[in-house]
Amino acid sequence: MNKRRPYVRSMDGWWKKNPFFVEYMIHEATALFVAAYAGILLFGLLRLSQGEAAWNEWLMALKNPWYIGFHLLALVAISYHTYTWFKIMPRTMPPVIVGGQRLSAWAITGSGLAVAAAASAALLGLVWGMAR
Amino acid sequence: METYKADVVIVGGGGAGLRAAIAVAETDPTLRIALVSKVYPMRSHTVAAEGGSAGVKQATDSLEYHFNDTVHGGDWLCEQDVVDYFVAHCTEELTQLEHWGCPWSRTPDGHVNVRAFGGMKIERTWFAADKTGFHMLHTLFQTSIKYPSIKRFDEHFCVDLIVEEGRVQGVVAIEIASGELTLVEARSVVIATGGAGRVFRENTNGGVVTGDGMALAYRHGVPLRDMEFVQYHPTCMPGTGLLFTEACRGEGGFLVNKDGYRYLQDYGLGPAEPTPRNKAMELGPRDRLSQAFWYEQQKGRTIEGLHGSVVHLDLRHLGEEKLRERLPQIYELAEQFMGVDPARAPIPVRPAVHYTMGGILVDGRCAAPLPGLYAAGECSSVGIHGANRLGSNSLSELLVFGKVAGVEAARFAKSVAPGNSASLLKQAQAVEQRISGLKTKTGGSERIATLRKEMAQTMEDGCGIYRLAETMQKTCDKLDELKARFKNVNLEDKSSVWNTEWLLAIELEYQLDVAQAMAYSAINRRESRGAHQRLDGFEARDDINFLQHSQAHYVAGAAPRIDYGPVKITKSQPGTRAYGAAGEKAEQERKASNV
Amino acid sequence: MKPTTLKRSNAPIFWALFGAGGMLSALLGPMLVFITGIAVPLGVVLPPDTMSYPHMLAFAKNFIGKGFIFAIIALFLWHAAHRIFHSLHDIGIHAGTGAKLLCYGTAMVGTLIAAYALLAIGF
Amino acid sequence: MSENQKVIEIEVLRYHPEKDKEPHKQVFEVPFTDDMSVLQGVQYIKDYLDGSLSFRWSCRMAICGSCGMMINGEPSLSCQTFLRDYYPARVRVEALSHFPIERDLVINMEGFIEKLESIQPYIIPKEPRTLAQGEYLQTPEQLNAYEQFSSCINCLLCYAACPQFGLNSSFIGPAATALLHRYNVDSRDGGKAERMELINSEEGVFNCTAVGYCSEVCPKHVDPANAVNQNKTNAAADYFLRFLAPKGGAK
Ligand SMILES: Cc1cc2nc3c(=O)[nH]c(=O)nc-3n(C[C@H](O)[C@H](O)[C@H](O)COP(=O)(O)OP(=O)(O)OC[C@H]3O[C@@H](n4cnc5c(N)ncnc54)[C@H](O)[C@@H]3O)c2cc1C
Ligand code: SF4
Ligand code: F3S
Ligand code: FES
Repeated sequence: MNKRRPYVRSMDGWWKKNPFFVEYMIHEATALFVAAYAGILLFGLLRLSQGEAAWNEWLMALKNPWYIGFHLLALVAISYHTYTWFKIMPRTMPPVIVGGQRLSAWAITGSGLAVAAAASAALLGLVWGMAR
Repeated sequence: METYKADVVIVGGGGAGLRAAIAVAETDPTLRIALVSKVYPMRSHTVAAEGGSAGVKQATDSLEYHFNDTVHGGDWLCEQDVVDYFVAHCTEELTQLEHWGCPWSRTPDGHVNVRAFGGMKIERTWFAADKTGFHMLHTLFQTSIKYPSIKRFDEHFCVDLIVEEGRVQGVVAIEIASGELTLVEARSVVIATGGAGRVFRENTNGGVVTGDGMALAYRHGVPLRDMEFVQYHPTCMPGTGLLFTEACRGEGGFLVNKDGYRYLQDYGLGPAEPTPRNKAMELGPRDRLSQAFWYEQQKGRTIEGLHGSVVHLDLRHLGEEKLRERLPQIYELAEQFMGVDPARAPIPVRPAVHYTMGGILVDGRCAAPLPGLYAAGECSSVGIHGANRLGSNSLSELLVFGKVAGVEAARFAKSVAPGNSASLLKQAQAVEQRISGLKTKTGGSERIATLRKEMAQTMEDGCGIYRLAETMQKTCDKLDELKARFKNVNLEDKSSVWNTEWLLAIELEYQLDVAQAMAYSAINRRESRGAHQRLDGFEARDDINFLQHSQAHYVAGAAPRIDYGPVKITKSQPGTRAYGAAGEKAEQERKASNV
Repeated sequence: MKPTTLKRSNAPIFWALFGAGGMLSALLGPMLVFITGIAVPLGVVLPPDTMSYPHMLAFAKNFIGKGFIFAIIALFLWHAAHRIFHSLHDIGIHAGTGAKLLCYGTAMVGTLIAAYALLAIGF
Repeated sequence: MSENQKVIEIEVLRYHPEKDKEPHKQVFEVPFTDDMSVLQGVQYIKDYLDGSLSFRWSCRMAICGSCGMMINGEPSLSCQTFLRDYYPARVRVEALSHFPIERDLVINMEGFIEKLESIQPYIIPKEPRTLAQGEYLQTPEQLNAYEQFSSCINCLLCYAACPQFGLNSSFIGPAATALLHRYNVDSRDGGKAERMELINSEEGVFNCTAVGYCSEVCPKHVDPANAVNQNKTNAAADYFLRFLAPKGGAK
């Protein structure tokens, strides 16, 4: 008679059990902000298609302190998303060889963040230029 | 009891066992192969080998050189015809492993690179960084998956051979996960269970290296040959015994005593030069280096550490970059286990038991005197290592003779009829009774751990680097006592699933048998040769009386019987074993007298 | 020794959208939020009429502008849908097909609405 | 034993299938020195305190891969984790997460072995070669491309770290993917197309949500997360391009 009885442990609450997983869940949760922000933009786009009055109503609504508060939070969350996105980047791409040496993870993350900063600056500049 | 019908069963999933299994599968794909191993094959101790595997590679090298290094290194106790076969097949086997995917380190133009090793005249050691054994084992294991005829019995612990009609016809093994026994019927059996280093206290070996297969064959009347020759490796971690590979010295590391002096030059290995010279100083053979340590210790020129005396392995002058590239594992070991950064501080080292030169007596085709039984790898004594093995010859041995054992076992299996299943099963059931009895019996009072520790200590005391009749006698007596006390052993664990205490008890019984063979062979060899060095009036080599292989025969309930067998000498007559400048001079003279 | 019943996964479609949205939101997300949600409503940094109706209408009529708006909204939605779907699975809500429909369905509907609105705005 | 011998508490998660319904904790007091590993601590328990404790180990030097355990909740090799780093606090030891417990600290790893067997972990030669032709040429750069992925010791710490494997044990997982990738990028190998089937499948790489903890805990710097995630790109390319180049991986 075979006496084996392997015990399978439950996965309940696994993400609370290790700081690494807590961090993972937090960066996954940034998606909620991305979704909500996309929803707001989508609504704005709809209002834009409905004419000037509708658009201006939407613009006014954005001044509501609740909206401002939300956007501040979203700014933090999505910035964190940016940081974690590039932090994982070295794990997701083929090794980059520069001058016979493998580029370090830190260098890849750093370049990613630098590109994001440059793109953001360009965007701001563009909007500023167009608005003037 | 479950029965599995195989044609060839291989006990041991290390380098030798896997190579044998593949050889059987390639010889005849219709043969059913059972590969029984007490650990998953990639856990086998071959995984720990660091430095490399020897095979003539460079144009300046020759088979004759490799032959001479091996025979001289073994202090002429080698079977020279077998050494001939060995050196002629190393390179082909290493190339085969390359074809199977082994990540050998390369030269810039893409060829396999070779490095220097102790006692080798020319660089001929193939290496995969300092994880050679690891890569060889994983390559063999993963390649073995390609062959559907190999049926693995992973984590199955072999407890006996089944011998009937004068030939071996199968094995009995415990499935560790359930504690159930299985009979594996077979027409031939290959034993490849590795060495027995763990009968000693401080050693470089893994927990699984307990001499099981040696004891199994021995109990069935197969002699264990040359068991007194146990190699001490000169550069090990104090306390744990973990190894710092010889490649550290091959790459140019120094051994220095407490005054920072390269003491090897005082022991006939000089002159001391800043860069490594083959077969000199730090690249002398292991027995000589370990002996030099002992003398330094006597002279009070070693350094006192937490775990006994040490000398320093100094790698600082090689620089961090080279160390990280060539010796990455060593770097991490030193950093993590000892808190030493080898690029900035010397590593404290001392000798520890490393390798068993002797083993199951087999001929040059790996056949034991018991028909149907073959052996390969460290558990066997095929005759290439003599009284002292050269570093990097063992890994090559696994390949060359693993293959021979597989081919021969396949041939034998096809030449005989299958056995009578009913009577084999009956024998297996008797084995089950005996083995389970060890677990279920009550009333004992001895702890396994205690017996094991006493055994390991007495082996170190009596069969160390230098030996005396008196201490060896004490060791023999102690082993007799331990065997008696073993009868009174008590297991706390009577259960079936993963009962490792039970397995430890069975292993201890194996170890005691093997230890006895070692100690009795040692006390009977009244000379000094290779790794067997005496200080009690037998300091010299004695070719008249002892140019012979010792053979230990099992005697139930008593001390082993020791007798001797001839040594096959073909082209190399026993000469002086000299290294360093003296070695070069001796070689010149040999050459001169030959022409 | 290969298993014989391997079924090709359709994940690459969702994964590619997730990745594209993730990259876009990592590169531009924070600045967009800052512009549309903070700078413009509060009237700081940027001119007050940055997002005035004429400005935005012109932008949304322009081909490049249309493409930009569509990419941002749709890819952000797909990125978020994919992550949220996986996180539901992660915390043990095995809603299976239901959750899948809800997450990716929302992204799909959002994408269609965005396309519709951009078409309605005209060229 | 000297007077000022330090003693550390080791809490072990015990489970005996023949006696226990479920695992329970047991605390042992173990005298220790600064150079003792957690493995040595557990061995001390077995030798002197409770002979029935079961665990796997062999090499003691972080190369055989048998001694993986959860140590204070982190997947670790017990032979290269040191008691001194926890003292004077108690150290918690448990069988590797996400695997069924056979007994005490021993997990069931048969599932992993099946995965290893399924990836065709051997050279499928691009250009077959006879022994007489000698070795394949492979430059150090070509060696470098796969060497890291060939250093996996099958310790399974990465599986114990990967929640996606915990949630779905049919996921091929980090180490097996790393080994698969090792052969795909070996200059001698031509079997990539065959192996991609597994990568592309429902058991394949898309179960991974790039948690990345697998690489964090890997004691051999294999970076299995890299192998998994690189292959998402490969699989996606295979998925979208199969119609363009039907001879590719898709069959
Ligand atoms: C630290 C270290 C470094 C070394 N470095 C080098 C080097 O650089 N070069 C070199 O040439 N040599 C080296 N050696 C020596 C060489 O590695 C070994 O001699 C060789 O690996 C032994 O291989 P094997 O196949 O005979 O046995 P192992 O690899 O030890 O395998 C034994 C197998 O037998 C199985 N087994 C044992 N008992 C049983 C049982 N009762 N039931 C079922 N299965 C059983 C085990 O599970 C295992 O699979 C080194 C040795 C050590 C310890
Ligand atoms: S990838 Fe790393 S952690 Fe995973 S099994 Fe291999 S060595 Fe262990
Ligand atoms: S932890 Fe698991 S989810 Fe992916 S990156 Fe590693 S396999
Ligand atoms: S005992 Fe081998 S890895 Fe720890």
